[in-house]
Amino acid sequence: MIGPIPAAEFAVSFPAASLWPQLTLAAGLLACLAAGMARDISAAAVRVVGVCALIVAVWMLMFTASVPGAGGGPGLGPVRLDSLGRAWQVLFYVGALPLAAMLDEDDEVPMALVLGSCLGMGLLAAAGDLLMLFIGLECMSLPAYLLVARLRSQGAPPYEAAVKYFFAGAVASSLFLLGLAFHYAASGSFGFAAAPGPVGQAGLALMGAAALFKIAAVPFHWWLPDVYESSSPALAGFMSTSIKAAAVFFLMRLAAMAPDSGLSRCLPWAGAATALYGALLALRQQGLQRLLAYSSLSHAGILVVAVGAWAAQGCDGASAAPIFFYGLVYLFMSNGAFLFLEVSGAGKRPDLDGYAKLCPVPAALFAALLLSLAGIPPTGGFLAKLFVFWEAVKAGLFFPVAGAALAALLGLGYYLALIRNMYFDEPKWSKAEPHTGAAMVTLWACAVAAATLGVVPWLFSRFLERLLS
Amino acid sequence: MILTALWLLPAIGGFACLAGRGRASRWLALAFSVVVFGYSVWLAGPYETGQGPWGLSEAGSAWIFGISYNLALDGLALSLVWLTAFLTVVCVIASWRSEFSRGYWSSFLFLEAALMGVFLSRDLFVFYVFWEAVLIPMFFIIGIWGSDGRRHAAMKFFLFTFFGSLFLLVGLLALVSWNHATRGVWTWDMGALAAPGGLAGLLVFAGIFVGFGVKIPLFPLHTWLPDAHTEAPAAGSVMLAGVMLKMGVFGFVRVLLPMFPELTWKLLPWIAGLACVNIIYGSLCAMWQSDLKRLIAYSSVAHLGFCVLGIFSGTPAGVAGGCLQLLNHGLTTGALFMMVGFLYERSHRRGLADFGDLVGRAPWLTFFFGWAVMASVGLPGLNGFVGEFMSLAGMAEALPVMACIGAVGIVLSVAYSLPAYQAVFWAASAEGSASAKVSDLDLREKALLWVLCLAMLYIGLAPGALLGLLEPTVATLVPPGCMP
Amino acid sequence: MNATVLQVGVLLFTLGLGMVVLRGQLLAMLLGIELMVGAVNVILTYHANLFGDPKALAAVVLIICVAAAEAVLGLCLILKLHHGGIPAETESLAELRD
Amino acid sequence: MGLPLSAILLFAAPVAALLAAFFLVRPFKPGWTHWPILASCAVVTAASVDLAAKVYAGSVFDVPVCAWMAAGNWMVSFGVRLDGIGVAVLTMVCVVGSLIHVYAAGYMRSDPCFSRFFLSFHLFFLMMIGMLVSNNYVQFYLFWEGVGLSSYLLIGFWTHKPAARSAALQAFITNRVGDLGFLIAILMLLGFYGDTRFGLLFDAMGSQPAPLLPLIGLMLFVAAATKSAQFPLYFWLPDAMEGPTPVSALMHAATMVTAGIFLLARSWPLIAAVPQLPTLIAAVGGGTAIFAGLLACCQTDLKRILAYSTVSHLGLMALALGLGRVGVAVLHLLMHGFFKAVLFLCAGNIAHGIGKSTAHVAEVGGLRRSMPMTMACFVAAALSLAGIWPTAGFFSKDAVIEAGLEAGPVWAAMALTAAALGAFYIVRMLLLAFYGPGSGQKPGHAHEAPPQMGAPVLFLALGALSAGWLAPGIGRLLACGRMPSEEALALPHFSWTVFALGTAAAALGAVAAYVLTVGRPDFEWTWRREYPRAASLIETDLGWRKVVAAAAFVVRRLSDLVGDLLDHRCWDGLIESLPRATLPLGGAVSLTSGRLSDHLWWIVSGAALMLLAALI
Repeated sequence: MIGPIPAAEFAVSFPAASLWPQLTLAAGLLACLAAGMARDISAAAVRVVGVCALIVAVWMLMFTASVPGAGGGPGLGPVRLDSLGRAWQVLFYVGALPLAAMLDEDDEVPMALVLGSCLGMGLLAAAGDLLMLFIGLECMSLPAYLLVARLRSQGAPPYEAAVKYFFAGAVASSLFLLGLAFHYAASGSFGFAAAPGPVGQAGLALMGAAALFKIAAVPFHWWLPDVYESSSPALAGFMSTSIKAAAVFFLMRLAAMAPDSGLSRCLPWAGAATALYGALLALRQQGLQRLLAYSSLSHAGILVVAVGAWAAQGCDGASAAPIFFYGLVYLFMSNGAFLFLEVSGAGKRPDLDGYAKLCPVPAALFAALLLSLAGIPPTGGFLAKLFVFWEAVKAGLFFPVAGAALAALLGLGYYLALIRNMYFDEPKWSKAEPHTGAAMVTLWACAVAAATLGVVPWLFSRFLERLLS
Repeated sequence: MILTALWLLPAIGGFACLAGRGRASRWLALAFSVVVFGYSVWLAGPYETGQGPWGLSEAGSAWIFGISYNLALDGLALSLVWLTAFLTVVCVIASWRSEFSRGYWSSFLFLEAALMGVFLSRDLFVFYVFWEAVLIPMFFIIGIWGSDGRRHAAMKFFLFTFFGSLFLLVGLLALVSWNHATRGVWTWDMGALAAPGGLAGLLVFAGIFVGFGVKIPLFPLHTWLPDAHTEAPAAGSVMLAGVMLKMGVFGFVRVLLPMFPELTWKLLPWIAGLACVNIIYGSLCAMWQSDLKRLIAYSSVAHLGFCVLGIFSGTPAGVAGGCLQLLNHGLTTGALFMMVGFLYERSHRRGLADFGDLVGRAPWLTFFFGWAVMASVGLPGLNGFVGEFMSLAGMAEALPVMACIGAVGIVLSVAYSLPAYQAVFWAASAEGSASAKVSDLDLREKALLWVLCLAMLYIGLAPGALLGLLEPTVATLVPPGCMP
Repeated sequence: MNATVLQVGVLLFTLGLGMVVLRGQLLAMLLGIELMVGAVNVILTYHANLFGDPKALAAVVLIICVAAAEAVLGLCLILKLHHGGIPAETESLAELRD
Repeated sequence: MGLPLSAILLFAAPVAALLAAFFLVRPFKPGWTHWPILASCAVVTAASVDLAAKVYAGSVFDVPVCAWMAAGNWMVSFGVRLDGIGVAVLTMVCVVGSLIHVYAAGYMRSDPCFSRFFLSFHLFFLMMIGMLVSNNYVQFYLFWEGVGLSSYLLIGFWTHKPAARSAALQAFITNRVGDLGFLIAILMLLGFYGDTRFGLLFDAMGSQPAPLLPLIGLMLFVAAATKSAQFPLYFWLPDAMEGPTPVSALMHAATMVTAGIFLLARSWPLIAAVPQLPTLIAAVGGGTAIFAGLLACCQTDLKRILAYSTVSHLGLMALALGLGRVGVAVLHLLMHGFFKAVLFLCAGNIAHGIGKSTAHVAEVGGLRRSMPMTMACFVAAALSLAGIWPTAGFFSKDAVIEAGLEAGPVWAAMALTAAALGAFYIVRMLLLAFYGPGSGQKPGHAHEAPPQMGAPVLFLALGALSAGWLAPGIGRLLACGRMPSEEALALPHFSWTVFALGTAAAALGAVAAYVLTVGRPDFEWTWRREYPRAASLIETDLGWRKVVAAAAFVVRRLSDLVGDLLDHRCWDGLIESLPRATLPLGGAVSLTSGRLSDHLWWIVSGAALMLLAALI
């Protein structure tokens, strides 16, 4: 890997230098819309534009050191670029890559929506104050509602999930606004400083509720299964990785405002409850996408516990690494799993019966992903869970950790069941459709990354340090 | 690098087998397993020249949280490495005839790689990763190529063992964090960790004990064993009983005993009692079984009770006997399961009532099965007796009462194995029985069984070589005169 | 004085929330959301004058703009439902469940 | 001093013969399997005689051969010990064994599994020899169990016979119970002294006795009682008659069953050190002698009569040993070996003659004309068993009676009643087999045994007659080893009172037998119908077999209880039900009802919850 390009030589010194990734995405978005003007544009061209935009954004992130004075410096206004933001942005954009690579709609709108959503996440990451945070959040969510309406899996009732998602999102954002108002009423500014007095606390709590809604913690989780079940698998993969990572980042920003506030204290409990709820429900599901939805709910719970542990330890930079590592590993696992559903076209659990005999390679990749999701040691999933539990144990959150560990054990129940169906049963039908090149390549990438992250972690540790430094 | 090669080679072999077609991967598997066996035997050379308690050690790169990839080899580890390599070769040859897909052969090589990792690792984290990695290949071996009840057995095996190793993980985490709290240094190295005293120490001890106990299996945690053994294919049962049950006891010897010396001495009556229960309970359950494989599975529960009895006795004879019994049980039960596999291969049945007067039809099978039964019953002159006698002699020095209760096991072992032997080989065959389909052993099977049976006789009459190998391990665990 | 404004704002907000939660028709719920955003703007504008800080007013404008976007999106979904022949009722949108 | 060549040959010859027979002869010429084995028998007998001469000349050997098991400072080794008792019994075993090997070559010629029989037969021979010359308890235990294994293989030789299979299993399991006692004794000895070599152990025990010595002594007696078929655990021996006759003759009459007495003789210093133990042994021995003698009188099968007679004579040996006269016990062991082997081989000839494996009393009768030579040998052995003057049996039985007289009137009465019962059942058997009319079976049918089977019987019969004159020599031979003290090994001198008493008892028994078989010929077949209760009592060995059957039933019920109910249903069921229980749990917990408005309620309640958490 070539060393970082010295910021001075590359980044033009005008203040927006740090916003290059977001700008690239915006340019990509505009290029997409412009391409739409021309009458007969091919899906491949749109795809190339989208993927290039994302890759260039990631490349820029990796190689522009964080600009000095990133902490809400003068003239930068609402923009603040710390290493945490830059690291998580990598997650957002890499999470969108599979969906961008898989889109083959005839018009350019879905690609534009995806880029718009990524732009929103970029803004969220670069937000210097609560207002910018809100704008990023909305800019991310609105395209998502439309994407859910547009990219539907076969047999899903039209628009039902999109309507549910829209109204829930709208109520949640209005809750956030109310919290913002209270925060402003108490502190007089939109900055990330904690607002004094009960009104400020209430404001923070409401904003926290909005964040927990976006992650789908237990009381606010009901929309997630319906949306993931009715959206196309690639979109579900995008939402379960990028949007969930953005929501986690959003929660981290809020928790960092007041590390020992009521919100941070209830986070571990909400997380453990979500993990257990997700695991228990997933055991019962017959539909594969709904099962993976509840499994992503369970993983979201563990992420919330991780944020809770981070907050309990005073939100210092070093202990943010496990959350990031979990997000990174989960990104590969979840995207890979949903991609397999896209590739295999399996809907219910019986569709998987004997799949290994029909197409051994995707089955093997899916098995590796499932083992990683379940957290079996040689895979990355185990290492991620271990670090998160480690931090939680250090922070003294014993019962939430026990709940999350129990959820991991229950998780075995449904992950192994899928492997069992694939490998131990006889195939009911003999058709094995051909697999498109792009899908298989991404599936291979996700599976190999998820499996090897556990075995060769020191390869990634240099990458982690550089990012989190 | 020489120790890493020990587990890396089979892993590469596993991937290679995946690449080859059905027949080619069978030959690849044989080649790799023989090479690994040769390599492990060659290792004895450098092992002799090594000094200090560890014959061979290899320090790898350190990583975060004090985890460092250290490997080491002492007497017990070397003997278990030999057993693993030898049994893998035996399994590949034993399942040569039946048409298995390439996944079968690669699973065995992956299993061997993971087992080598467990026996070699000096770092608790690396030990735990390999400890869990063993589950995956065995899960597929039982699940895909097992007999009719395989789906349930594979799931039960995985969930049960994973549940046990969650306890182990929590115990290890607590141990390492306690060490960091008191001594300020992050380390997962087995040698460097010290055990907490008082209640915390007891809780950590209990967690690790349960984690290893599931694998042995100790009494309350054993119900996964009969299903897994019955449904696994013949070679799978050989590896399961031959080596995987030893991981638990190896864990005791490598992790628990060095770290909790005074606690093991205080809890000795309880653990010895549990081992005796293991022996008697396993034998009584074996008496009731009507399926040959379940019977041998429960007999493994009884035999490993002797190992635990020996190892926790805290006397040189007991510990050496316990370690030796690990190897003996591997050979004896491996041979028994292989022969039941041959029977199942020919008749697809393994009930006691399904066969009859095989003396006439398969005299060689009767001869070898009788030999293996006598070894498992602990007939002096064969390997079973040496391990059991030394374990009981060791325990007699520590707790004579427990030794006497344990010794009852030798009567019970006859009570369940000989009637079964007679029902299958001597008794008259009922009309619906499958003994008509049973043909005698062919040259390949006879050669395998001759090697195993002569090994049993050799260890039975001249265990000196192996006991010499185990000497350093025993010396570290039981420094002369340490037993209060 | 600012306590009463907060109370008025919260009252308006809960009214909006009630409309969204209780009413069955989607259009009414959309109106409820607009009401809630309106309540927030009331609070913000008052406190902007209280602290004499123009940034809050800019925030209000921004919030109105975002709310408009939401409204457009909501109407678009409702129209799509109408074209699809599905009544814009919450009862009709209940196929997806465990 | 080094190991004599003949001691090495003792082991080398049988092992070489077994390997040669198994790998070389059996695959090509199964019929010739016995030739290498007979050669090894000859070599071994010669070696044992040579060793006897050496020991008689006064050189006792106790030589460690090699280390067996070693860990830290704990060690167990192989070794050879040749002293008076060992060599004497070794010689008897070799002589009787070799002759029975020759007999077996003829008897088993027609059997399809001829080679398997001879391999197992010679394996027993090797194990017996190994046991007699081992110099420590662990090695003794190794060969002790080897003998048990070969008896299992040989009793169950005819695997198609269900009775043989169950007898073999019963024999092995009962012997294993005895071995449990032996193992516990060894563990205690090893635990306390760290070494079990006889020489060193008994010296060390002299200085500081082990705390658990009574337990060790008792456990040794349990082991001996099982192997030598004393009262509580004797029932396996009569059933062991299911095996071929050479097996019954060699193992269950002459050699194997005496292993228990040999063990007690070998560990006499330990037994004597335990206060009440010798009297217990004597009591059990005497009781068994009378009990078995009584049962032998009522048996209907020829070989079972002899089996119970063996149990009775083992009781006599135990009685003598219990009374402190180890020499007398060993002498009787040697003599009994000869005449009991002859009796069994004659019974074998009779059964072989009428073409069956064993003969029921009803099927034989009036054979004196068709089998004169067998009758002659039978009469010689019968006289020896009854203890009539010139025969070998007289000297050893008189010695036992004399030991009884010395010890006290009760013991003397026991010995004399046993002698009388002995005379009764042997004369009854003689008359029924050779003189009785035989129920409806033509006398001419039975033919004399072929010479290969006849010759060994003849030699053994000569031995049974003349061995008595060797008694003084044997006495001196026994005294050569340093082990039991001098006076324990001394043999009594000839005394007229003992002669009179013994011969009177024998005469009484013989007359009673004559009256009941010839005087009232129908009594044999009618008394069972007249006294049905007594008949059923005799049938179940005075009810003891019911007790044993009950014990076996209890163990099987226990295994059912533990295996089926406790393990399979309760514990396994509980663990299997846990994962199944989580499925409905998921349903109960599910919050999503599908309708949007319910969901929105959840958002409101969630927000309220958050506010609550923040404000309190």
